[in-house]
Amino acid sequence: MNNAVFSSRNMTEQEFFFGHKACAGCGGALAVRLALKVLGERTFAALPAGCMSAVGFIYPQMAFGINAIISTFAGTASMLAGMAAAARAQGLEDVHIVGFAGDGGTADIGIQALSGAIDRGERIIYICYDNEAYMNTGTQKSGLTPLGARTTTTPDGSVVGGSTTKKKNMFDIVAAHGIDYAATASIGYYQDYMNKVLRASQCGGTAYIHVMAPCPTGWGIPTEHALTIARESVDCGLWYLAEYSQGKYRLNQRPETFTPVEDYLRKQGRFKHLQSDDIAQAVRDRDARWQYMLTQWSDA
Amino acid sequence: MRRPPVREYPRPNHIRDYPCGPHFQAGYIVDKAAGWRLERPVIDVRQCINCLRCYLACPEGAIARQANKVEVDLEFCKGCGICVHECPKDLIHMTAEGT
Amino acid sequence: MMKQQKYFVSGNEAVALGVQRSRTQVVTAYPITPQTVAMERLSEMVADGELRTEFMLVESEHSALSAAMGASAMGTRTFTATSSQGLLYMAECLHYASGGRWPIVMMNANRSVALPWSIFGDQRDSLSLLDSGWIQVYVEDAQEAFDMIIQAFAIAEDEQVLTPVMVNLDGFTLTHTYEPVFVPTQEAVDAFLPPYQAPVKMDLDRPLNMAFSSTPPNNMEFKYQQHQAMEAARPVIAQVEQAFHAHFGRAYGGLIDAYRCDDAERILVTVGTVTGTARQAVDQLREQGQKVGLLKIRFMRPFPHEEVARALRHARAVGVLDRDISFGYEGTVFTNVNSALIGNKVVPPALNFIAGLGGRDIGVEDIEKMFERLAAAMDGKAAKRVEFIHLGVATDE
Amino acid sequence: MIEVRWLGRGGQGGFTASRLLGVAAVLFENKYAQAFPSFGPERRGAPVLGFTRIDDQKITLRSEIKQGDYLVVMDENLWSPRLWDDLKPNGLMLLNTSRPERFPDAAGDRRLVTIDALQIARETIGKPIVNTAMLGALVAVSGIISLEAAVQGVQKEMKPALAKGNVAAVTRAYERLSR
Repeated sequence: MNNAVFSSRNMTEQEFFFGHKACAGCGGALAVRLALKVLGERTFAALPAGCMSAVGFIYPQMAFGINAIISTFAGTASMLAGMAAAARAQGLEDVHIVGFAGDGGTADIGIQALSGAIDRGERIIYICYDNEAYMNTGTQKSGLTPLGARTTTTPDGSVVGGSTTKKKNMFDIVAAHGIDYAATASIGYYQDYMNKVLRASQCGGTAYIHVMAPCPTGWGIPTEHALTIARESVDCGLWYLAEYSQGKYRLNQRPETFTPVEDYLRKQGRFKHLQSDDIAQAVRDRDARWQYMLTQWSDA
Repeated sequence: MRRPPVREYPRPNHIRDYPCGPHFQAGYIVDKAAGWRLERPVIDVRQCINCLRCYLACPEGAIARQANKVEVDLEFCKGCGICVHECPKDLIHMTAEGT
Repeated sequence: MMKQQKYFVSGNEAVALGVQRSRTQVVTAYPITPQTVAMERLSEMVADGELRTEFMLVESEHSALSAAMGASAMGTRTFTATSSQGLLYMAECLHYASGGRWPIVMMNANRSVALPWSIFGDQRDSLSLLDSGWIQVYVEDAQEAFDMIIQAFAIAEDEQVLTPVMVNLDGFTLTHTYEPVFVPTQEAVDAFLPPYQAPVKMDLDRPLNMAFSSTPPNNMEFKYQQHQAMEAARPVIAQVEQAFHAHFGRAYGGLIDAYRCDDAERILVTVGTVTGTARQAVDQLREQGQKVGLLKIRFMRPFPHEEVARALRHARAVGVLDRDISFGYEGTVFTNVNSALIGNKVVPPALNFIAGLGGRDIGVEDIEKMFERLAAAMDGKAAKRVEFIHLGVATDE
Repeated sequence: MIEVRWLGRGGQGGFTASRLLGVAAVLFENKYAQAFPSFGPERRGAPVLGFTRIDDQKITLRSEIKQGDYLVVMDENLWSPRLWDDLKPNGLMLLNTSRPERFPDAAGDRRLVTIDALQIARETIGKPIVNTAMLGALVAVSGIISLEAAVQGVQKEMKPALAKGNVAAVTRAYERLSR
């Protein structure tokens, strides 16, 4: 597995995602900004309907300093593939074709196009910035909303409290395609994230990065805690940093001990209503996942 | 820091003044974000070790990298306060606007 | 005149040849009956090295047009093809592509729309998407299909137009029917259709943000531009045809094709391949001394309202044959024709014949029946405004 | 205008024969032609139809061919008396059978001609694919196009290895019915 490390000291000073209208403290905006700083100016980006397109392309304010386009909601990966084909047809070399789609745009409406693009081995980088709900429309449940999370479509009611489904496992889904490179990341561990964007750009095929990118507005946290909560999700073991390439998995961090899941959940308005047995369930699910990763990923 | 300049946007008078379809110059910035802020970060640059964490962590790209220090671009800082928690030396604190 | 080679090919194959001769740079493909053969032939051309294109086998029609938009936005000549359910599945992308002003050319094999399921021909798929901002042309035979693929690129890529073009071929009656097609040499087509030089594209030297959103103060202007582009297409269509005629010796009449209309008392309006059958019916009735004529509408968008009114202004009765029905009203072609007539203060009695839905055959005898109805209407006899022709059973009407 | 209906089973090459006739007429006789299959899904073994129209002027008609001037029946198991209705008055039916005695040779003004195309196919192609033999037979009984054009059509559409036997099938069937 490629161990390339991105040097933040030598990175371009140029900002390629600037002047956007994202909420203060937006994890997704940071994911886009940093990825573009890694990829540089010979980059073509596509973003479907979602927060980052909604805040980046409001005429006449154009927040992308590189070539960028809003794709159809369902068609991020296919539009990227078309762009890659056009680049080949025109003999454009040394360019990056990158997509930034949210959790709904990736795991729900866009999964068909993503699957097709991976299947064809398109030379594209697909980055899912996961804030665990449809935030652009005001926090509705997506396929990546975790169990118990309160959203506007999974309210904390008197009978049902929060999301009744678990988070879909996009990393495993993508890896199961035999993709050239896949990684999970957290915007809280931004050096690791940037390294992964670099490796994605060097993998020579299809790359997928799933970056946890908290939304202070939707999660019910102070804006200043967007990155600390992102780190805590990794530290408590509910999220993990991993890579997949050439059939092999690697865990980038294996905490000796996890920080308490309850502390992580209690800091967020969306989990305020959880009872102790809900939290116990979250801990059991975490342990099962880690058991799986540590035993099934023999090379982890 | 190389960020796009803030430009005037002359309001079109004629249909020809619009671009042909929804395409426009990349990085064309007409609005600043300063008005979004209730608090602004203040960096004690004298003790700054130039680790660049605040620079990296800013969702706005509103912290400029200098030779041996960092500087907040208050025209685009939204005052989120993320940088406060990224500074390993606790050299950044938020202060209310207008003070 | 350029040398042209005679082929004996189906409508689908004629389209594939047109795509090849147009030096299309990116083709996106997803199979659906009865479009499939076009994509199979293109695949064979790629496999045999006869077509140099980025050929993408995508996972859905939505993706086919999404990928085509990405490719077109990067400035490449781009083609895709679909039919029926597939066209409806990509409906979102149709509006998107026209709004993005991307000159994509797409073949649509006109096919009925479920339910009931039917793979057979009618025009309810594309006519239900008249408002999607695409130029829509309907062709009559395989030669016109080949010619219009090449012309479609020239029209779509014109700087005044920059609007995608849908070339409609009736499913099976055209897509699967073999007939003679004259195919000019590559050099001859190159001379007519130079490589696409996109006036607006994602470019490393002058990067763009494309497909942006606009707030109410700035949105309607872009829609006005789309309308103007469609209006600008009218003269461009004529110019492109003129140039095509000069190069290859074939012309189709522009937006419409009036057949034996000059002194006609009764005129039938048709769209697509049924025009050919109607030509034969008109010839037969003319031999009997009946003053009948035929008006083929080639472009449904931009709609030839002036041309239609002019062609029909002396008719004493007008019939519109629709392979479509907008339930609860009438056929969409009929609505458009009536609007053109009234707008130009031409108001003959007008009847709507709904025929050929779901692949129902339309024979010469059916056309003759329509002219009989028009004779009665011309004589002031009461007639059904909207009539289903050739229903297989009795009804209570 | 001459209209031909080809009746066979999916996989027997009935539509190919209808197309070969069109190719020959258009490319080697300077006529106009139209060839189309029975529309719909193709299923191996199911009865299928192919159609050819040939004329000296451009053909615009696109309706079904309900009755043909010729009806080519490629498989005797598909024969039934109802098939006479698929022929125009004075039309001619061409039937592939090795047992001509089992079939009537006319119904009113409509006639039946038989040929053992299966035997010819086995001798020439080495496979029980009768479409080109039936094409040769049709050319012989109808004179719609010349034998030379039919042969050229087969040579144009088939790879050389395949064309050889099929040209022989066309020619042998033609000769058998021209005698």
